[in-house]
Amino acid sequence: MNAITLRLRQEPVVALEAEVITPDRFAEMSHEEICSSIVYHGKRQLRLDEFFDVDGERSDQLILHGDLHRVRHLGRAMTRGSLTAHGDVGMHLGAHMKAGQIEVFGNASDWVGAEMSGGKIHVHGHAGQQVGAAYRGSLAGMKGGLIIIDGSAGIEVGMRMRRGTIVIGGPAKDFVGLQMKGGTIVLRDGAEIRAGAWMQRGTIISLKPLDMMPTFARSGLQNPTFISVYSSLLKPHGCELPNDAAAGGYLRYAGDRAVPGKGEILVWQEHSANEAY
Amino acid sequence: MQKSKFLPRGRKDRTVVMVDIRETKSAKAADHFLQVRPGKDFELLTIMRAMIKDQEISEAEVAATGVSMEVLRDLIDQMKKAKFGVMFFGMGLSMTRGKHMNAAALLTFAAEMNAFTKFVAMPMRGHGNVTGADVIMRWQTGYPFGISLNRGYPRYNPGEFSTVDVLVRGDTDCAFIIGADPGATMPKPAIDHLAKVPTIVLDPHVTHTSRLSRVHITTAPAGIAAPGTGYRMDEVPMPLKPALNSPYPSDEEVVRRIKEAIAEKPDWMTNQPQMIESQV
Amino acid sequence: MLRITGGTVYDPANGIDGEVKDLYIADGRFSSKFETGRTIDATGLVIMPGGVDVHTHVAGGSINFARAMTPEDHRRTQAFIRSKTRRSGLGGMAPTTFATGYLYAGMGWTTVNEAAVPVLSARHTHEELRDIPIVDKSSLVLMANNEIILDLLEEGEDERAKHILAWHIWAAKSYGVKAVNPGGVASWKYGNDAKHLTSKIDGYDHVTPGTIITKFAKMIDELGIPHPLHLHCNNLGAPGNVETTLETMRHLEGSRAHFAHLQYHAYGGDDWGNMRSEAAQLADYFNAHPNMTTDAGAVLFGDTVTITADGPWQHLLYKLTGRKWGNLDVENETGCGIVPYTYRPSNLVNAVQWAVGLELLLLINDPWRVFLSTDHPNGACFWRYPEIIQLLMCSDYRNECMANLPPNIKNKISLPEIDREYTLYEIATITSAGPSRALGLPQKGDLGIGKDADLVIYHQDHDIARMFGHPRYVFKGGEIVIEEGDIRETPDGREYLVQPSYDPEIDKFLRPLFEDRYCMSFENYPVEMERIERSQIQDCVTLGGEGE
Amino acid sequence: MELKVIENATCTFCGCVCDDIELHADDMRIHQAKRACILGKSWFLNHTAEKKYPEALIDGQPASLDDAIQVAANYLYDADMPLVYGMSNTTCEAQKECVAMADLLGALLDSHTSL
Repeated sequence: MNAITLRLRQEPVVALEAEVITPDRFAEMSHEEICSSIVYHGKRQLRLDEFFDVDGERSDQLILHGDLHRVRHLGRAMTRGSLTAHGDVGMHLGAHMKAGQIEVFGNASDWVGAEMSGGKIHVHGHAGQQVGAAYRGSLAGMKGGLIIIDGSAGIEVGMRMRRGTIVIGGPAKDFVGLQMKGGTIVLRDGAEIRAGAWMQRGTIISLKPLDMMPTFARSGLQNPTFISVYSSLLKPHGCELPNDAAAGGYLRYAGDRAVPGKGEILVWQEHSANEAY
Repeated sequence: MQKSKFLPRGRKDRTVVMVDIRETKSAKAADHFLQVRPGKDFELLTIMRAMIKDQEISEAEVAATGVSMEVLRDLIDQMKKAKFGVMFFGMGLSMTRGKHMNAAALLTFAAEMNAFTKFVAMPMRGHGNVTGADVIMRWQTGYPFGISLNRGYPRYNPGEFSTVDVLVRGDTDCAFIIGADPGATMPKPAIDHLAKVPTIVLDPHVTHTSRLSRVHITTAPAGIAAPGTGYRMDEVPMPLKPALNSPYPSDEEVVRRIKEAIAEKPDWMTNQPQMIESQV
Repeated sequence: MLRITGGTVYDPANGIDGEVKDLYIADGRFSSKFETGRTIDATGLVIMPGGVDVHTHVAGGSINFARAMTPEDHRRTQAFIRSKTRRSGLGGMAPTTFATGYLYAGMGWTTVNEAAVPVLSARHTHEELRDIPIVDKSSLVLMANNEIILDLLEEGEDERAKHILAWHIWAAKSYGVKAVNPGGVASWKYGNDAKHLTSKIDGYDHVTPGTIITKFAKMIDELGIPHPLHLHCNNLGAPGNVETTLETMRHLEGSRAHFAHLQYHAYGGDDWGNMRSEAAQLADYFNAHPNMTTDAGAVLFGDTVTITADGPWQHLLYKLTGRKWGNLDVENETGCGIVPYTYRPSNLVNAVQWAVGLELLLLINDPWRVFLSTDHPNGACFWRYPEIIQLLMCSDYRNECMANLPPNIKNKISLPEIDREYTLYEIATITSAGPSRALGLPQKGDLGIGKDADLVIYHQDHDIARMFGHPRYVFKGGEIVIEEGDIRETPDGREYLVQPSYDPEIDKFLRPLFEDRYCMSFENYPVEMERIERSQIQDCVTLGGEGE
Repeated sequence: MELKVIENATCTFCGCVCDDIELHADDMRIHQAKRACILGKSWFLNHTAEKKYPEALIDGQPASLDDAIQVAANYLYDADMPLVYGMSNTTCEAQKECVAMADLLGALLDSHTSL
């Protein structure tokens, strides 16, 4: 099965809502059906080929090219196949996704993988706010799957997430794991303030020191065995967690006591830096 | 101040605690003043949530908010003893770092205080009738603000459809501004975008925004020369009683006429179903 | 003019039970003559008067707060797309005003009664009611926790209290009086409740819930308000509360009363573990006392949002569910709590609640005194009424649903022993003719000459829920508003008000009390008549032997 | 000029919306706003019934109201993603028209609350 290629020809002036661009939909569509499928440029319904040159048909492998930063809802609720974007993408990438793979060679905007329940999203650049989060009012964010952001991320990473894993390569902003209920967030380059605020359960692992909320209780340095399990799971995705007791350990914080919650935040601490604590 | 059988001495029977980053005139009118360190509202409120659940917090952590443990314990005791507590909060809370989460911290704390006594919370809304806008949008669209109607039905996502974000990203190509002067208050990239696209302003004055707009229409000031309704911040609607007759038309009349002029043009949304079962 | 021919008509107000009969409509009313105009062939179709909802929450501060609290539901629900002549809207647990009109009319309901309006938010409620298209509307004002009136009752100033009550009904441009957890909501202002008719109310030495209830019923009867005291009893939702409810009923002998959402007041047992249905006991008493009407407040399994002026109950529900909780206080008058909730068949308490609603509808033998309601949105959303009709009409379907209940529900409910099935005639009674009569709206729920031409035409269908969910036609005021699922017209509905008489001098007495307590001007408090669009004042009534 | 007195007038400067203000006004301006706070006083006293501004401006030039309404309608209709914003210092009646217009337009709709 050859992949379908979409090249952005006409840049949208305002947001282009293109939830139709998913492997599930295009897998059953002829070339003409893909070209004539409806996208929303602001308030106007237009044909997809007013913006994209389309090559191929009936495939669940999609490849997109161009500056797609105004193109929203790519891969929405997808359950199969793959979507690869060469260029920046707009909001809601892979939101409600259930299975399949998304890879972005560029930056992504807000709500990457929001409320997703399965599958994998890998953004090689930076991501905006609310990665893997719950939409406003929803009780649960991400419920499964894996999100890897190589670059930085905005506020509220994993807000109200229940299961699944998020790895942020660069620095994250405020409120990582806000009201988190489960799952794991790995911060390879730390975060700004209020990480883990109001968390009930779940785990945040930070490889850099964190500015902790006052409502977390610290216990001693540990090297939990599940770290090595996690590390081997994440290794194929290019992420390893230090777990050499000779080199250091994880400071464990429990909270958030305001809830009161049973979440944990593990902050990697090399032995040489230990005196600081 | 209102007296009642429960508070027969009016103000004397009420206790006002002011929490602010600096001692303002309002602080002087209060019975107690708590000075919180700037940017520590969220932490302070979260600590208080933990304390009313008898969770241990270290004195040093509390002190980092600018309020001592002793003062905080005393405040919580007083709050628990109150018969009916109200937490008022303003933009100092909701528009500093943390924004809606600072407000959420206060609302959650107020809810949790009901385990001990009656407590409610209320935003101190500025800007005249912004509460009316909120209330009306809720009953007509289901959402209070940050709404998109581009698909023919209301959708809500602050951050995506909220004005500053929309303007900064350049996601609109025509702005209609009424009863507000974003040209004076918004960040520069937002103002630049307003100047770039056709902007239409309705205002009793020629405002900053009017000066960068394509169309300005002068309207009668609400409540002074235009009649109607305005909502108090506790969502009680009040009749407006204009004292002056304006030479200008009311906002209501002008918006209606623009709406009617648009309605005369052909509809671009055709072949739409009456209803859809699942939304985007 | 319009003629509807050949339909099978169910018109309980005129004793017509499934007769094939032609109907004529002129100027929005049923007429005896037809000269020229459109003819609609209804051969093989079922005709009933348009539905009347005696108890729902569709407009005002509390439902609007519920809308703000549930964006996650708005996102997943059905969306009405705007057309050039019709506004957009969202359905779901707390529908927008426009969608409320579309959804009610869409299943053949043409009149709704908003059951809980504080005077302070009456102006707001009327603005929302105006934005509910198609259906006619009325609203009830919340009074039984009003500080000024309770103070007068405390002092034994009953006559003055009655004038003040009448003043407030007119100030709110209301249609009648709702009493919610009398005394309990007042106590809730200080975090307490009043669970029994003899409970102490914070700030009062003599007045108890019992005195409030009896005196309010009497005042309303004396004022001749067409709809009797509309009562939400104390101790809602609690195991064992049937005692409170029966005691309340005994207090009301000799007065008219409408018991709202009786399902929530019919429980035995003494904790959540042994809670059981006492619907049979309640129905027995009710059947023997014709002074009362009730609406079921039935529960259906699924998601909803609960809203009630019963603040203490809502705080308990929030603690039980650990979900969102909203709480409003309305100065001097009342308050409101809001909690999203999911009724689950696997939950024993919910299963009992589900059964109790149906048991009451099936065990109360006079369909003119028990009406279909879910206390929208508390028990379920109003747009699910067709499901309840199916449960009432098909005992097989009921048994099928009961199979999903937890096994330990045995001996806690009596539903399995009931084999009654509603007829179409009885359905027309509990959904239209009965509630119209209870509301004192004789022009509604009646296909007789001169009455409002609000009617619904259904396909005959063995799938009852589908039949009632998808009418062939809905007429409002003689106009086709729904045709085979399509919204044809969205006319503005009327609003019904009452204007009870009171001593005009009562202003002078009330003003200083008001100015002491309230933070708004006395002059600005009453809703101006010109704000009510298409208002219609219903006359007060004289009750046999009890009127002044 | 004769002064008229408005009792229990409502001040919409801030969210408190006090409704016990006594206004003394002639045809042109409000001279007194009794019981109003310092913010309310300046709110009432700074507005006049004078015709200080042209009824409308198009591209900065004075224009007629009719033309301005038509030009505004054209811009909004032609836009792919119009925005309706503000609605603070105006009446509920105008707000309802704004929401209705946004509904018709398929616009973004937002108030000060989102700030």
